[in-house]
Amino acid sequence: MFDFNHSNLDENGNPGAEIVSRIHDRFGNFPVHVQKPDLIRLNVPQTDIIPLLSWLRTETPFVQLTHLTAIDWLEEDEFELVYLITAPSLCISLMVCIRVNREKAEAESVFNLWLQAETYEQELHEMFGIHFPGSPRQGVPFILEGWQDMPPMRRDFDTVEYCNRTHPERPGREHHDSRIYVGRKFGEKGYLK
Amino acid sequence: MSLKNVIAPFSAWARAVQKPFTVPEADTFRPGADRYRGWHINDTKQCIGCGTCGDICQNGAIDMMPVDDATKGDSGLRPLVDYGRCCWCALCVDVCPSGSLGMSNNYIWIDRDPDVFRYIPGVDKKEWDDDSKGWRKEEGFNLVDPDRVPMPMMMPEEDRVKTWAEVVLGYSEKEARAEAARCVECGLCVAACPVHMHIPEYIAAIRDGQYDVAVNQIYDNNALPEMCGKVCTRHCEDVCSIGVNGDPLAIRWLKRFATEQFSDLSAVLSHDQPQIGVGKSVAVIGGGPGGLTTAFYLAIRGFKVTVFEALPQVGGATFFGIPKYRFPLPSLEKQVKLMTDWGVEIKTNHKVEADEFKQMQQDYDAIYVGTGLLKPSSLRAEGEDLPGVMPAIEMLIDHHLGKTVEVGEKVVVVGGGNVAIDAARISRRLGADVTIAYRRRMEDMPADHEEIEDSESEGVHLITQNIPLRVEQLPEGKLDFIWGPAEMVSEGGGRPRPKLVEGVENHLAVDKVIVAIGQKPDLRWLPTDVAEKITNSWGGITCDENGMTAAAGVFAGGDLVNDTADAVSAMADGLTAVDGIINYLGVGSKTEEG
Amino acid sequence: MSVFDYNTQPGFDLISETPNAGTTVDPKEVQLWFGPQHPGITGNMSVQLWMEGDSIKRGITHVGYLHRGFEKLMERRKFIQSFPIVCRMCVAEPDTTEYLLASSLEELSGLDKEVPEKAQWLRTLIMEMSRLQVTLMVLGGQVGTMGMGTAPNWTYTLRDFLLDSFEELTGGRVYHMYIAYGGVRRDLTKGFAQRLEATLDLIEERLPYLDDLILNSAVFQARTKGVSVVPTEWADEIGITGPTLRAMGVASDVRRDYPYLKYPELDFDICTAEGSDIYARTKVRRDEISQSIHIIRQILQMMPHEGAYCAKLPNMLTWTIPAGMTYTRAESSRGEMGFVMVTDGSDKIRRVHLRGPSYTNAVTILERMLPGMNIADLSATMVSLQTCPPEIER
Amino acid sequence: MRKFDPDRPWDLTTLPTTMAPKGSKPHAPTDDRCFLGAGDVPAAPKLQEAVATIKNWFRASSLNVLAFGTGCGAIELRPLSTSRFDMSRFGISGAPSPRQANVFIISGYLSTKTLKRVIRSYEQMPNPKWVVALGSCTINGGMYWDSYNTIKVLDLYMPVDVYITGCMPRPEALIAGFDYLMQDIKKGEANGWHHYLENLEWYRDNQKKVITDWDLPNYSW
Repeated sequence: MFDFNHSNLDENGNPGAEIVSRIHDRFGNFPVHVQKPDLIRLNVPQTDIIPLLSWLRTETPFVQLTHLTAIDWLEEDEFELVYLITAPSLCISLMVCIRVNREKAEAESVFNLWLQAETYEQELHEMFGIHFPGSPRQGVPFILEGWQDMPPMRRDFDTVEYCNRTHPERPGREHHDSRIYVGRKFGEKGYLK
Repeated sequence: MSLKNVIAPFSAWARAVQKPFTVPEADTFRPGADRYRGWHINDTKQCIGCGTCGDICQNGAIDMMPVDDATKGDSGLRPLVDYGRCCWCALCVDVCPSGSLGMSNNYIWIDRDPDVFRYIPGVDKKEWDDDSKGWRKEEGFNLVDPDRVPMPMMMPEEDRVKTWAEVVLGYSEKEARAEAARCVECGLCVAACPVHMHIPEYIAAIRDGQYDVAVNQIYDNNALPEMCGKVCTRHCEDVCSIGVNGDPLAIRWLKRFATEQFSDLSAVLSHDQPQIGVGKSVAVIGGGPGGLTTAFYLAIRGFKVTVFEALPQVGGATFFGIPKYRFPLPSLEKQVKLMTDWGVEIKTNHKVEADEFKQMQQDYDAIYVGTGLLKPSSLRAEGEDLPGVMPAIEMLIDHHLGKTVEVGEKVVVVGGGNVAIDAARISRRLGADVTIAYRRRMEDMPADHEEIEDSESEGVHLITQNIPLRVEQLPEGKLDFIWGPAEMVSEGGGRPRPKLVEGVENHLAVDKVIVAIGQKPDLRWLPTDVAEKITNSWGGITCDENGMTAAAGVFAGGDLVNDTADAVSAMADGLTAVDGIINYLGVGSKTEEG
Repeated sequence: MSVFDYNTQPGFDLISETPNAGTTVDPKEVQLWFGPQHPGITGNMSVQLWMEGDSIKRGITHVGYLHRGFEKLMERRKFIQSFPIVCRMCVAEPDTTEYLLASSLEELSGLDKEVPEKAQWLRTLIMEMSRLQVTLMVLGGQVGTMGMGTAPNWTYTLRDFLLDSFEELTGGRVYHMYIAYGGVRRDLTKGFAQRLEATLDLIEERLPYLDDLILNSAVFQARTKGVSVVPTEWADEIGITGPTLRAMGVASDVRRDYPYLKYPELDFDICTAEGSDIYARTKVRRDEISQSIHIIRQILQMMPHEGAYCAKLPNMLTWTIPAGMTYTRAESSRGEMGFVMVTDGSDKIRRVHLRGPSYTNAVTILERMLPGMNIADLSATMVSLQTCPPEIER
Repeated sequence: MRKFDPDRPWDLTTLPTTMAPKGSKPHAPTDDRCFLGAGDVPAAPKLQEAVATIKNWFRASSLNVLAFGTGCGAIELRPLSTSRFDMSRFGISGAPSPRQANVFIISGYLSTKTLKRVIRSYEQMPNPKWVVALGSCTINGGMYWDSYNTIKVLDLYMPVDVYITGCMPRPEALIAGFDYLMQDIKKGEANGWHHYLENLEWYRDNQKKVITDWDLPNYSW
């Protein structure tokens, strides 16, 4: 475990710069964005994620997995997995992001590094359809029961359409949008289109 | 485990003899807190039916229901709240632009029928309607932005009178988008606009930076938007829902911004109208805003349209009536160019006389008359014929045709309309010391209030409640403008009228008296038989709902027909005539009506 | 016991919920559902147990009974429309999620620099009041699960007096919807400080009795000391925060470690205890009540009386926020709560994810503590871990 | 019970006429004795009426609320049952098991996963039994109207006797709601349970539409 002593701090007293340079030395120059002094975002190739997280977990103070979640970038046909790794002793978090293909959504499990990843990975499998081979609870229903549609947190899942199809609402309502109503009442017309 | 710990819990017995916490049964239904978010109440008189409450409601709990006739400034809709959806977040109350919506601190409503929990607050009477307590809108927390983005103006103010350049500089892109973002898209403005422009849509397009979309929306029913963007009387802003408790949206300036983005309009505009008018011809007499509107939208549909204009330049009152520091000539020419590009034929310096009109009735399938008001009203005071007393309209026309206008050193302008202000500001730029004399109070002035402020900032003096008594000749060509003060009296409940205070005479020595107290129609050029048929008691023209006069095939519009006497109303008449002519000629089909 | 001994449930296939081939089912084993309909369960969740006598052999938790899909719903609502919905993520403690939503979006939009001073104080006040009311509730719930009725009656009533203050300030008893973008929605009412002070005095006056009923009680001590010990090695491996971690003797608190709002200007202790059992966790909560009262009194003293309580907001119906991603955190009564917030330049949230302490507490920790536990202790353990199902499944 | 309107999709008139004809047993093994005042003991109508009145009065005076916090509203049940509002003095108390309960409080939204458990618990409760629905969510979906996992209209799936609106209803509103329910019970008008048995098939159809992995018995005795 290397030592984050005070000589390693940058001039603002923030150990962030030191951490980033260590990671860069070891894993190459990832894009880094310092969101705020205690939150650094790293965009990492998918292949580097396990070596990086293992190294963080075993040799640095970044020992806690605060959460693991996914973002669906439907337009880019990718999922972004966000691992928030925290160093409780330094009070700094790393937001490690990887992109995985949306069609073949699969990522390596970090269950062997952090135990509670099993639940996160179970949820991601259920809600996004991302598969984590080797994670113990893949495919075990977590939140949903008897779900037959596509994973609901995917962007292309239309919850309103699903709702209207499955859960009827109480009838008897009509809505008049003031904009359309006024236009109709006063004979608004168009002459170009 | 010590004995102490065994005994410890028994200390609670000390409470057995004290007053219990339990609420006495009689007080069970205590009132909610002073700002409790309970059932909705709505002051339906104050409510303008803008539907912003429904827009912000993330639960879809609010439906707008018609309860009253739609009028300008009130859609006639009132919110219906579905308590099968509401979450009592009170965002509807906090966003309400008119401040009519509130919440009572009543919180008990029980029923076995789930369908009763829908009601229109204020309309469906409830026992909590008059509750004084509960959640109300507060000044310190505003979900809409009440403050307009200030319009950059020529600075310093003293420089304005030294030049004919535009005083209003126009929004930058950032300012325009920020201003457009204030819109809540209620659509009340559409009702107030005489041509019913698609205001929320083009503002949304400006907000999103899609200026080509905005311009297409604007041109959809406004053929002279750049003029409107600069000088419109903007009835829309009077009814803007944001304006109820803040500055109304700068709808006019946004339109100006959008149209100014493109120097070549035909590159961004497109239309897909069926060419129903091929082979039909229409004459438009008078190239004012109404006539140009008729000509433009008929030409789009394939009609052969010719515009006859007596002056060397089309534009009518927007050309000669509006000073160039408000509406520069290139702006007008740009719009006229689009019209000629799209097929409108324009004949300037062509004054139509009675014989030609008779011939036109033979040659053209339809005629549109929009010659406006050109005969000035007289001062109706002794001395009105003196040489230094001149009508404002003649002065404006002369000025814009490039003739030299002598105003001297000191001028009084009589009147309170936009013409009076324009005459005053032009005189100011010609170097005169200008005073405006108006019969009523400042708030009664029909002129645009921004205009009044601008004229004051340019050093124009304003004397209100001023009744001209007579004008007398003084030596050295000067005039003595004699006026008496007026007091405002309310008679019969109408708006207060000025009443002369007898026995007081004030004198004002001036070089010129410019009279701007209105114009009258001048239809002497019409053939007498036609004129008799179509003119009405005040000398104007009466039209049916299609814009057609009593003479078949003769349509009319603009100041001759309506009494609002502004450009945008004339354009609305022009649009009416477009539909009227298409119907009259029987070329429109049912399908395209929708 | 290491948490990596996943085979705490030997010979059992979780997916098919059947024994693996080659293992035999103990004929004495009984399968038992604890919840969702059960007076001892915390909220609406369930634990599936395999019992032998009254001792638990193994078990798994089931959640999802309260799943409403907040993260999905917020993706299709404008920013201001997400504001009323977010407090429902955790029913008992709505203010933390409200603050997280406001602060994360303020950070991404740059509005955070304009939040007035007074709004910061009011936010701190309501956050601390919220922590206090939940802690009171959990303290009562803790003894309630052991069949002791007096203390819950008191703590719930004391909490109710606090709810009166919430109602006066925010207009709602449970869902406050108070911390809005740019500040808070309303100013303090006249005399609010005195009334809140009186409630605090009442709570303080009652605390010694509560101590006698709870921590000093021989019955309570016998039921809790050494029961449901969370091993200290789990802290990093699972990412434990909040009172569960502080009951291990670790002085960790988001309010101190990642200072936010006005907490750096306030004087407070981070309460810790030794033992990591139910008793220690209860003791931490008991001490936090005193600390919260202390903090609220300081806030009432130090808060400016004049000034705006909300920044000038743009039109909230068309508000757009530049693309960005951040994580904000706050200390709830259960531990670290955080929002991953992603925006994409539109007028809606692109993705939001709530990180709640119950997620690890009620699933990962609880499942690993079940083997060998007496069923009578299960309720008490769940309350002491402060499991909050609506926050797990959102 | 509420009146039925032919415009509603769930109107009784749209049901097959073979369903629950008068006097016959519904499909589920129901117990005739649970029907209020009908077919009990052969007695004079006036006596039957008097017995029913007495029974209803007793029933209204001892409401036992099932301990099942189905949604947010459950958080106001603890203040209601503890010393400040003390529901016991109004004749209301909690019941840990469905077998001992006769009032089911649906405290807000129901996810489909909970709905299944709710149906099971409801059917396990002995007759007569009543359902109190809290908040907007039970009426028309509330703020979760567009959520894929919550139902919107509770009375499609189970009968509701009293709606208490508010989000969430305060303890005082709950007391008022219980009072309303008691009055209805005394008048013999709170017959949702009766309706449920009579129209079990229709309710089952609706339930099966949202509960995709249906594995409940015909009736959860």
